[in-house]
Amino acid sequence: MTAENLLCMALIILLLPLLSFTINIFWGKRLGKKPSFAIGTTALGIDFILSCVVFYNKVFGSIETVANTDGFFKIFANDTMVQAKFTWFHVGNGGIQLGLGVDNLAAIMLLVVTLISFLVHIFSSVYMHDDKRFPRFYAYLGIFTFSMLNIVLANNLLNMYIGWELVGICSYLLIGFWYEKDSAANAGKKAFLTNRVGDLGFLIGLLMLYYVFGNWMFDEVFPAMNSQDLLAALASGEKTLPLGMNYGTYLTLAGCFIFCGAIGKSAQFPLHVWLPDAMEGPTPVSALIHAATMVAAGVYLTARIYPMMTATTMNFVAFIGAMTAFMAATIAITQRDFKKVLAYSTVSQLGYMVMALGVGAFTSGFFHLVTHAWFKAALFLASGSVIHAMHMSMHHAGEHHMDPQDINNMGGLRNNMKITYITFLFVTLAISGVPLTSGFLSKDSILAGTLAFADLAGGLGWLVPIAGFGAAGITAFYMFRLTIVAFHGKPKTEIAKNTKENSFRVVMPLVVLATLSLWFFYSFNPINANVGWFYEKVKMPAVTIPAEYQRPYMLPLQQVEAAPAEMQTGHEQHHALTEYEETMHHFHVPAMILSLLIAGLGIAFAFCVYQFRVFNADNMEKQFKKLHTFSFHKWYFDELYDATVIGFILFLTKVFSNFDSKVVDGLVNASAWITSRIGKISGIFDGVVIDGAVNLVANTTGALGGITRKLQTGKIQTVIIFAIIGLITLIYVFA
Amino acid sequence: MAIGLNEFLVVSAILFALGIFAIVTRKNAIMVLMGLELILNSANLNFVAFACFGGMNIEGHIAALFVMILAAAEAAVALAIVLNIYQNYKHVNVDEVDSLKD
Amino acid sequence: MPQTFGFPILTWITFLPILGMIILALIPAGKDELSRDASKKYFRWLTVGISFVQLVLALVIFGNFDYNLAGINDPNGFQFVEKFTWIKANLPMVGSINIEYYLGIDGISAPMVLLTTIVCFVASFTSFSVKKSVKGYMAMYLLLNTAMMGCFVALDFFLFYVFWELMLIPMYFLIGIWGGPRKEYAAIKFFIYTFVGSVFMLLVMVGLYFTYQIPDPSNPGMMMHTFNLVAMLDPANIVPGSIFASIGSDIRLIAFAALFIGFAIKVPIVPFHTWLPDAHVEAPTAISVILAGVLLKMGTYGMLRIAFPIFPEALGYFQCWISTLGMISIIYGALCALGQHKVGKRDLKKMIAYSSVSHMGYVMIGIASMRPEGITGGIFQMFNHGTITAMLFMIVGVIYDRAHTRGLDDFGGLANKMPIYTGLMTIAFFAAIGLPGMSGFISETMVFLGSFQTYPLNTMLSGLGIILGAAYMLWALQKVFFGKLPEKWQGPWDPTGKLYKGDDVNAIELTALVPLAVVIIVLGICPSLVLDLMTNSVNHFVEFMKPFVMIGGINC
Amino acid sequence: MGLESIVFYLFAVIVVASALVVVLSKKIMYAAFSLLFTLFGIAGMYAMLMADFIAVAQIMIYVGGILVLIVFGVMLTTKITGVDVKTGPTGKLNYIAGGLLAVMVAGSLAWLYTSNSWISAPVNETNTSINAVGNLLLTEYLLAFEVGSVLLLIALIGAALIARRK
Repeated sequence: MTAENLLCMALIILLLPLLSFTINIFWGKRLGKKPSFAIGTTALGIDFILSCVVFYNKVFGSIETVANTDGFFKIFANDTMVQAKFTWFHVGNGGIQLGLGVDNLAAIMLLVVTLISFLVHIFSSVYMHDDKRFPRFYAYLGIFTFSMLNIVLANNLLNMYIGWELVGICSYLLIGFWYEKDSAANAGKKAFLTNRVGDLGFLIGLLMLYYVFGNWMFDEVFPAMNSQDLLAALASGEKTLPLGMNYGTYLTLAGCFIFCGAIGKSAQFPLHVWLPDAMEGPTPVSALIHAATMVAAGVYLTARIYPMMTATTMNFVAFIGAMTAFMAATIAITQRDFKKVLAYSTVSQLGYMVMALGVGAFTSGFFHLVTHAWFKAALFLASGSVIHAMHMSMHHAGEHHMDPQDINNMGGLRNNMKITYITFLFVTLAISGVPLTSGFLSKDSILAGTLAFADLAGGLGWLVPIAGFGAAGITAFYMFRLTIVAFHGKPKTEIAKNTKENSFRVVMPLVVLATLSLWFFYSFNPINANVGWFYEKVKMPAVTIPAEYQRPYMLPLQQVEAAPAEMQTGHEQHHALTEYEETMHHFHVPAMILSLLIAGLGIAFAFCVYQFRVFNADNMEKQFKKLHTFSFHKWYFDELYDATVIGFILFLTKVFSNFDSKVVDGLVNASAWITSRIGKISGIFDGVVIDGAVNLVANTTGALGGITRKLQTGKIQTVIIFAIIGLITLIYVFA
Repeated sequence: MAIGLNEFLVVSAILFALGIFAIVTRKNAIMVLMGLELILNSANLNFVAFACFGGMNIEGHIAALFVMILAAAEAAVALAIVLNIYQNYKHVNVDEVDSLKD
Repeated sequence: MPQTFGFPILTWITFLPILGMIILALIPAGKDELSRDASKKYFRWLTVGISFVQLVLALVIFGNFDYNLAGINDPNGFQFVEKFTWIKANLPMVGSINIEYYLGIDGISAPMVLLTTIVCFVASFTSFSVKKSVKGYMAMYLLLNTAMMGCFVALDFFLFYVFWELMLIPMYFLIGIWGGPRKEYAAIKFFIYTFVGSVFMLLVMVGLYFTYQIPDPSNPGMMMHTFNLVAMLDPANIVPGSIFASIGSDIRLIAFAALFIGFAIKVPIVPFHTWLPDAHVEAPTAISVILAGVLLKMGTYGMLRIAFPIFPEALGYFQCWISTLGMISIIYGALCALGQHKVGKRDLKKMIAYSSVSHMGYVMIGIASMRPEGITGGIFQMFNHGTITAMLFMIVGVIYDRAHTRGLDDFGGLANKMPIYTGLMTIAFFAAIGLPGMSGFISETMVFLGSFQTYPLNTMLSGLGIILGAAYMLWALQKVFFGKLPEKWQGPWDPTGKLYKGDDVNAIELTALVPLAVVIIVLGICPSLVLDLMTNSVNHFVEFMKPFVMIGGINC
Repeated sequence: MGLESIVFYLFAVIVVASALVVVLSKKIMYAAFSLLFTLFGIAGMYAMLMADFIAVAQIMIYVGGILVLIVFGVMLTTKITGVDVKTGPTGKLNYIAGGLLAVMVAGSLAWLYTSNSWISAPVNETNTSINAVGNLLLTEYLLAFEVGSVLLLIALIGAALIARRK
């Protein structure tokens, strides 16, 4: 396939959902539910098929590297990325470029996004069937998919930023889709604003890069970071960096700032608070946006800026990820809302991915992104299926006050909803990291990566694997808690008892997604992913910053020995083994055994507590009262932020508004008042003193005027006579 | 004595004075108007005289022409006003039209 | 040779509204109910027609604009030039007065001309909601139109000043007669504030007049003083020993500061901004639209055209402060807008007025950076703020006309009652918070790009403005559209069905709103339509200012 | 005294005499008709001053236009039955005062005119001024010319409006 064809396809993939959005937003209401469903789903179906083609050709096929650098779109192609660029607009002597690029990462993400979006389109036709804004929902799904694909297909950071903001707004609209509910509208706002904080960091990172490189293209900025010209200019002081920073600090800061975007979007600590609230949105939305795709965009971004991450940036990323993974897992244990548990589990898993990228296990992190997308989407869709069934059952019973999402109202669902139960169970196994699932493969290699990192970095670095393994155990525990409480045992309410399995359009996506969580899609060896295609095709990109700013153990070992000729042939280029990779191999088996053990423990404990009641859950709750409340209240983050950040801002707005209306405006009014007072005083002075004098004169004149008055007859001729006399006088005076 | 600028100017001065005389002595509005025409003509005469002798050149002619235009406009409006006054007061004696007096 | 056009297009585009005003004055207002209604209709459509012809003329200018010419300090770089001697008199005491009728545009003014015509055109539809004394209103509206356009095309300081002052008169009456409950207060406040600024400007203008001289074209070999703004940019024209002659002297700094304050009041920059919320709240909708859409831009335009290039070294001296003031405006305006959350009467219009302060702050940090990105972004932000805020004010006008209240607490759940309206408002709000795909995104990003290179700390702090901006915009959106519809708006807006037939926006309002929405989105996708107009001029401007000011960035 | 002087004095006498009749005549019709002579006389003077176009314009506009208007005015405002076709009584005192004033004006103006030494340029004898006038009117004074024509139009409309019977 030629590069041009591939890019054309990518462009079509990008634009089809936009088309669906346009049709549905303008004509959806007139078309009705079925056509708008058909349009949206067809667009995504075609998208998915094209994505398959692109994926196959890019990842397994070969792309003719025909480059066309003449036209409006300038096409570049090499082994890693096929891309097109064009100048969006000119400014100064340069221009701002946009573009489209497909590499292996993007090709895999394309598949993930289009397939999940397609399945969610199908699923929603049942779930949203009774909603009066059905076409609007499909329109939003369309624009979201478009925006997400924008991020995926970006070959520069600006495109990513654009997509970033757009998915943010889509998320806002979809979370607040049922805006009649105040909680939904508030959750949407909270999500958007929290994301904006991260976006600001992203923006500042972009500005910092532009400052030095004047560009945002991956293939132009990253290589430039190590260019001799730049380094020489910086060393000689010919170029200076803002605030007198040195280059390493500057790169670290830029990386951290860009990563802030990921912190916001991927709900990392400390900006994770929006994601659980985002569950106010319709469940298909949660599956699509808040589990599989949009929240993973942060990880994707981190993967994209990998070449510019300094050692410090990576440590920062690793610790943030570890912290998030652990914290969210502990919160998930005690949540009662079906979707909230899943939400915190998402946060925790995202933390995993970020952590993986941070410790240097690039491929594992991205691998986990993909596997997690499948099983988390499946979990959410399954929860949607359960909630929908509960809703229907409530609808039949005429019950309206119960919370259909509270797991304490469920129980025993496995008898009524067999397919849902089986798929749910299977993906729960996957997320817990049980062998023969994709989750096992990815999680295992991440944990190996953290161990390797801790071994090489030492010291505090050991916190990372501890958090990772801890989170793994806890994940297994709460996922099985959820399964057992919701599906096993006896129905806790009448409603749960009367639930029914949903129709084909609901369960089909579940089955598809659950199937994708099997191991053999990624590697035929169920315990080692390293031999599968994924690890062969997705390689850690070459880090392009000067070596002194990188982790020493991440540098290629045989860098010195490698012959230049060899360096340029094919894949070998990036395959110079590093100390880190070797250590990771070392730790592969121990990590696997340890993770299996911990996951097994977690599962067993869950069964003990909730299935066989060996321990009484309520008693335990009482025993660990403080810990329980702490976890139940989500570590009091919301309260903390309300009290500090939000409280402070509201306080500031109050101060400023009062300052504005009282002080600034007060000064203006006071000066006006003073002026008018002065006017009045001078008026009085005028009245008494000056007028007095004037009146004196006036009275005198008045007397004289009485005489002259007779001359004033009101006739034109008299006027003229006087004028003439005046004229004559003037003549004699001046001539 | 050849005819020079001064002769024309004297004629113009006399015309001007006569115009003034008409304006200040006559009561009939139309007579006042005629006096006004005399004054304008005297001014025109000056313009043309200066054009010929004073180096005002052709611009003097243009000025005279514009004065004529104004005179025409003024005559039309003034006569209309006269007619209007006539309709209101049933006479055209200007010294009885004294609404300007306050 | 100055670039002229076969037809005095700038004169036409400027004075066409005056012609309209004369025609309007000739149409009788009507005696009985029926003829009054008929003539009101004539007045309105006449105004629309005049504004439309202006728009067409602006498009002709747009179509014939030569992108290669720069302008700024090069008299031959201006386009559509018209230049005549207007007043040339020898006065005792003062000496000779030479004022030229000098019109022309370059890349800095061309977007403003386009903006003025667009905003005036749509605002003429919004003016339909004025019921009181339509004839007088429309006459004032047209006069205002001329004055604004004149400001953007004048290249003679005196002429500029005349238009600048001329604009005050109709504005005063438009707010003072057709305004809200506190209209007199607002009108006088507006007038005095702006007038104080004008006085500063007048003093500097006179000083500048005596500082510059150019050869007198009618008297070869003689020199004459001049108000020509282009000539003032050439140091060769300075009269040695005159008041502003020595570059870098204190008096020049003071003059710059005075001129700057004069313009800053118009922008408005904190702390000269308090006329704005009052004027906006009290002004009728269409006038708010014009005020925010065009008038505020005259301040920043004046800086770019007059204050900065004439006193470049003074700009270099104050540059950091100007950027800081811009930053303060952004945050201060945003906080005050958000303050409508807690303090005051929670007036939607007031919130948008404060958001204007914040958004004009972006323009300030952009142009204070003196980077091509920053200045281009600043000018583009002027354009975008014009269209976006115009749309926001119209949107407030729509509900105010129906509900006769603008209190944020009085609404809720309008999304179901007025879906089209909600859609339009969503576009405007998202554009205001800088969503990609809308024009505001590009200008904000470019402002930041430029500003970061020169003043990174200010820029980072200004970034808080985009968070706060999103906060107040979304908060207002939620208050008005989401949640439940209050009891009192359950029924139709107008039970008699005479004024408003349906619940949603009517055709006239759509005609006003949709073009703006289209402009916002089209420029968001294809910004080069407007950016290309100014690229050359801005580059030239930066080149011109380079020796005097701080230009950040290491690859400039 | 050449022919030129004779012609000039002839015109001067005509102008002054008829103007006197205009201002002194009791009957308004007489006044109107003697104004005709004044205007003709002035036209003659224009011709002497080499302003042929102005002379013709004088005759056409004044005689053909303004004078006819005045005559119409006279006829419309006085009853045709003719009791009051007079200029109305004027007091002797008025005459004396007005006369004094007129003499003073004439005297002082004449003194002013003659006592100043005017810049004099050589008389350029051209056959006709029409070309020059026409050129100037349509180039340099085009705007004024157009404004003049608009003014006439407005005056016409305004006059019709004012004179219209209520």
